[in-house]
Amino acid sequence: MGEFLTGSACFVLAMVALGLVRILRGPADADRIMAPQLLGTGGIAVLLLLAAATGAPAVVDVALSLALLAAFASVAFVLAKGSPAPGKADEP
Amino acid sequence: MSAALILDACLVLLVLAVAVWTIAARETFPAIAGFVSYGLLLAIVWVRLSSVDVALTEAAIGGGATGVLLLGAAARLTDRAGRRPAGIGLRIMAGALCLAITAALAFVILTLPDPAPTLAPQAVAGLPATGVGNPITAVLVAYRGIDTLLEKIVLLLAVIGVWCLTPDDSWGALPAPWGTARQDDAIVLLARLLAPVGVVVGVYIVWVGADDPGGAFQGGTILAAMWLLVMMAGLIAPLPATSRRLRRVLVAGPALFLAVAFAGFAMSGDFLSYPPAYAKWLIKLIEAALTLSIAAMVGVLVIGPAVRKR
Amino acid sequence: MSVFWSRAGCFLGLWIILDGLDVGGFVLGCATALTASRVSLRLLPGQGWRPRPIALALFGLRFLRQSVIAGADIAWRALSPGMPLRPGFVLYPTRLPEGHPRSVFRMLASLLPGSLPAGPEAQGRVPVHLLDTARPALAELADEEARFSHIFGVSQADTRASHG
Amino acid sequence: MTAEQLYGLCGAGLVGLGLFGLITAELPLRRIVAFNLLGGGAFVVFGVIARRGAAAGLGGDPVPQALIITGVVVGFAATALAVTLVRRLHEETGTTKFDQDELPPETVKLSDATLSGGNP
Amino acid sequence: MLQAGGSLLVLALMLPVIGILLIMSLDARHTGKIALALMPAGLAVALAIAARVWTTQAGLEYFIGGWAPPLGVALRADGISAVMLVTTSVVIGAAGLFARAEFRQPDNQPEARAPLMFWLLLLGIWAGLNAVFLGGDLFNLYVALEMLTFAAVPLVCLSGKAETLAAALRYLLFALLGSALYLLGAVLLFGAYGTLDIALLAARIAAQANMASPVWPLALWVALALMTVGLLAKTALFPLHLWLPPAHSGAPAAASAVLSALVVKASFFLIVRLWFGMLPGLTPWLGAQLLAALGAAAILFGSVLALRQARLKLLVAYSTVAQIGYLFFVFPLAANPAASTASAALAWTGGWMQLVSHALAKAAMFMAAGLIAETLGHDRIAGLGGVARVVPITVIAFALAGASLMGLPPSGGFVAKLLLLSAAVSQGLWFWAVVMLLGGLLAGGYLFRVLSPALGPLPAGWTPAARIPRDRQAVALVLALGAVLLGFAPLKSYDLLQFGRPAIAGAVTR
Amino acid sequence: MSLLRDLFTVLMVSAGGFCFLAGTAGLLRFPDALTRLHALTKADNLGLGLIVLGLIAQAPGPLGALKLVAVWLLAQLAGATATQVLARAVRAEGRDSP
Repeated sequence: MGEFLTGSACFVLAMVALGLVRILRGPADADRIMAPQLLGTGGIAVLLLLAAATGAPAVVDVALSLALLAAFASVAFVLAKGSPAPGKADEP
Repeated sequence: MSAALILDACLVLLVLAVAVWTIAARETFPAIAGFVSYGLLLAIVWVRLSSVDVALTEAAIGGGATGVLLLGAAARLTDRAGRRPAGIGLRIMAGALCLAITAALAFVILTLPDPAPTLAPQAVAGLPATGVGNPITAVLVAYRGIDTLLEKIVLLLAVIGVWCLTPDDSWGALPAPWGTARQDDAIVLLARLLAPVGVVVGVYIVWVGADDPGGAFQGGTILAAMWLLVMMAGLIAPLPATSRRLRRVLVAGPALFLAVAFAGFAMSGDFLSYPPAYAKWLIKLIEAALTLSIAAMVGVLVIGPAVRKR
Repeated sequence: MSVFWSRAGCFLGLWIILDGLDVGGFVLGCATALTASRVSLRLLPGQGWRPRPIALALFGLRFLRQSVIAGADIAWRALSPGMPLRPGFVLYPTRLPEGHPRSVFRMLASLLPGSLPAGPEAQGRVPVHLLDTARPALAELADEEARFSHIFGVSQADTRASHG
Repeated sequence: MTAEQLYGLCGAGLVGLGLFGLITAELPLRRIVAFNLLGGGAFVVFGVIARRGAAAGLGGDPVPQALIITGVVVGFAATALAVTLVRRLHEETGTTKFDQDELPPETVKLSDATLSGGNP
Repeated sequence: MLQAGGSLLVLALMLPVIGILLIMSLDARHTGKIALALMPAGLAVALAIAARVWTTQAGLEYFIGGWAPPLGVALRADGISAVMLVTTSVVIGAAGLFARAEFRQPDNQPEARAPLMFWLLLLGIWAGLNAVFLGGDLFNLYVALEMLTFAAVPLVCLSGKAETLAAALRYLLFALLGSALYLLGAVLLFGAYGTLDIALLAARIAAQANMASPVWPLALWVALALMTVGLLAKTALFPLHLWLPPAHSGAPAAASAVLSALVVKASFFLIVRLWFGMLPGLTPWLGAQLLAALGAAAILFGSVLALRQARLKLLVAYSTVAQIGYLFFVFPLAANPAASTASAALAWTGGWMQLVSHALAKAAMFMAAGLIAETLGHDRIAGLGGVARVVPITVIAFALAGASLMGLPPSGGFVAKLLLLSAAVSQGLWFWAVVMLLGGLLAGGYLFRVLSPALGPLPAGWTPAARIPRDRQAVALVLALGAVLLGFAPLKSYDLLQFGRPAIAGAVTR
Repeated sequence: MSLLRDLFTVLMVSAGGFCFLAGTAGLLRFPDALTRLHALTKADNLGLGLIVLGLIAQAPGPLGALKLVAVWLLAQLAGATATQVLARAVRAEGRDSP
């Protein structure tokens, strides 16, 4: 079972890697900021798989922390983008 | 070749690729997006290196604090690199130098002594005297507590340094790190829902740190992240540098740590030693106070100083 | 006050999920749960929320189903060779009161198949990005909204903010 | 090749990349990021050393692991200070670039700096 | 386990920390008072440590928390630590007295930024310095170095002017590069030897070197190279000096004094710890020559640039670049395997004398330069005419400090350079001797550029931009006199520098 | 019983992995930022959910299983917020207009 779970973690990681290539290339900054978002979800999956594969329950706590903070990069980005010209990000 | 090794190889390649992207990207923002991803990947690397405590730290710092800090700066600083990149001669020379250093490092790492020297047995042997079960916590608070104490002073000095960058006419003003734009209600909702959950998780991470991976810094950073989130949502205002309450919270952890350290002289004969009977509870008390201070420090470092009045 | 205690109970539950049942930890867990509940109450006062437990559980299940459909929908579009996409926007006129109900609903809507609230609303109309404009998205959203307002006990006609 | 060696090489590579960025980047913010890469590399190397020291039922030597945590904290504080400095510089001057060339302005030619002094 | 004198070491380390915590938690009105009250206490502790080292003729050592290395962290004080501790508390105390009026919290007004920050950062620097001089553990020293950086960088831009911000940023980037390289080296040493304790490392390295078939310990040399380069960046040795002049000239005078006199020396101190303390008898000859060559280049380059400066503070800062160069002659001269013990000891003493006398002289000089700039409202050398008539004490302080820098007898600088020179001559290393003499001449040149107009007539119709109180001038004068009087110190007292040398490990290893 | 449990895990984790594959395919193929955002959040969150479901069978006890669910819920919350927030950012950059 451990081997299968590790293999799955590897697969998810590879998928994340491919997605990362696409996102980081842009074109817009908003595309790029999806990278931490992608890694958030993918990273949580990888960590949970690893936790189960290696029987290390503490690793779930790492995944928990990542999940808790997963939206931070996006939020920080949007707020920072919005602040030099107030309301800019809010106009439709 | 086992699945684990393939995973490691993938991870290493991915980390290096993201690092190359971060250095090579022409524009600043993509580089920083790459860097935040790099931080998240490192958290997985730490798990693979059996350092779950470090992984937690990296997740909290890389996923929360550093990301907010750098993304905020990158989105605001509109500077672009000049048309003329660093001279090609400099780049070649720097490249050769860095290549040489990498090669030397690689060689050293591959030829490190086998079996590796380790302090693990000694660290484990000392655990009963500290009353904690997580050897890393024992290292941080007992064996090498002085490092942790001085590190808190470093953090405090960083806070002072950041405050020092307040323009004189704004001293005492509220920092407004995220402008005054109308708040996005998705962010507000996230803050309202997540912050209390984050409080529970943060305290939990500190609490388990005594015996399992976790600890004051990891938990404190999560609490700081929640504080930041609530401020980002505009639900509470940041505290000014002149706030006495804030300063006392900043100082509380290091001060208690120092007081216990000096009390060690009287109680068990040595600075920063714990009487075995109370060691466990003293350490937990210190961790609790440090958590609050760390949360405040990390928060203040990310918020930054008040900006110039216009 | 009952809001406070019910939330504290939830947070204590979360603590137990995280830490397990251990005596020393339980005491701290209680203290933490009370703190978290206070934080929560300060950030999100309890008025205007009368969720019905059983309906809520059913809604949760429905939500699960929807997110499975949403994921499968994306998977199908992404993997099918023709890539059937007709992306576009619609303006969805929401009848929910401004404030939390609307925010929560938008959050749930963002997990529905093929739709994604994008951008702030103007005069109560939420721009929603659709993967497939051929779908009856407006009707689906209205349906979800009706269920939502039923379960959380918010009246759709009420235009006054449920809290400030 | 063992996993430790793999990660060791990764750390060495990160150090090289970070150093390169720190030397050649034009914008201070990029240098700060490069410094973080460099620090990350150094910590990975340290982590490998910790992993190699696995003994006494632990997955790694706890002493370096604890020191890495301290190091990460210090690195974060450095990043925060540097970013704040860059932002303040930008606020004051509208740019974050600072003169990379060595001589501060207002030097006099050696021939003018006669030993009789620069009395007007 | 009772460890004699240990509490003194802890106290030296923690006094400034206590100050920081107190200032942060109390009302701002007490800021200056708390800091100034701690300074005599710190001096007393430093003197007590020196006395202890003197009477025991060996190092003090303290295992924190009773945890012996390699698991725990040791604090150690040998002769050079004691000297550095005393020098530090003298200079910090002087800076505190000098800055007392400038950084006073305004009465009956809301708290002001600069005074609060200045005292906190000054105490931070003090804590960092003491931690560097007492640290026996490479990682603990890393934290100490960072304390120093984090306190020094904001001091540079305390005024908040744009050019000082740029200078501070440049300084910070150099310092961070330095710390990262240092840390990397420490990491490799831990990987190879399983400890971060300098004394234990020394023992393990020596044991490895004594083995019948010594493996070329590449890890050791890579680590040493990385750490040395990192520390050189923090010491601002040519060609890594670019950050220093703008940083040191932009800071407030009291801060410049501390930065130039002490902070750059801390990393030099660590290089010495590594090369002499960690590698007793194994100092790489080629490396030592290389360091000295860089030192020589620094002397020449720094002096020539000092000669070209149009502003007084920059001139003084470039003079620091040059004077740092002398320190690095210690490496080939004190670690020369061919040299006699006496000659090596001469060089060792000379190096530390240079450090201490430069610390006092440069602190005096920066204070004097600051006072001159305050009086005139600018610090252009071309506009110094007649300033000696306005602030005579200050100009005398500047001149006395300059005499020590040039190496005029009977100053401390003279003794330092004489010792180094005679060591170089006795070891047949003529080249370094020539550079030292040349450096003295160039120093004479740039100081003359300042003093000649300063002693000239005042321009007609001149009014001072500010009145300078006597006591601030006196502080600079006392420091400058100290630098000169060091030349009169009884020879016997130099022995203090030798306690614990060269095998710092030898004195304290059990 | 153990075999059945393992089979369930294999099935669910494989399905989760497939969702990640689909999400990445969407990221690579979809034409603009907003459609990619759909792919990113919905497919990956479902993938994570399925993996969590599969791992619940392997969890050491009921509390461990609930913890996994908690992780998934938090990830959902983060995903839902990030999608909306990013969708606005995309539109603010003016590349897609309604």
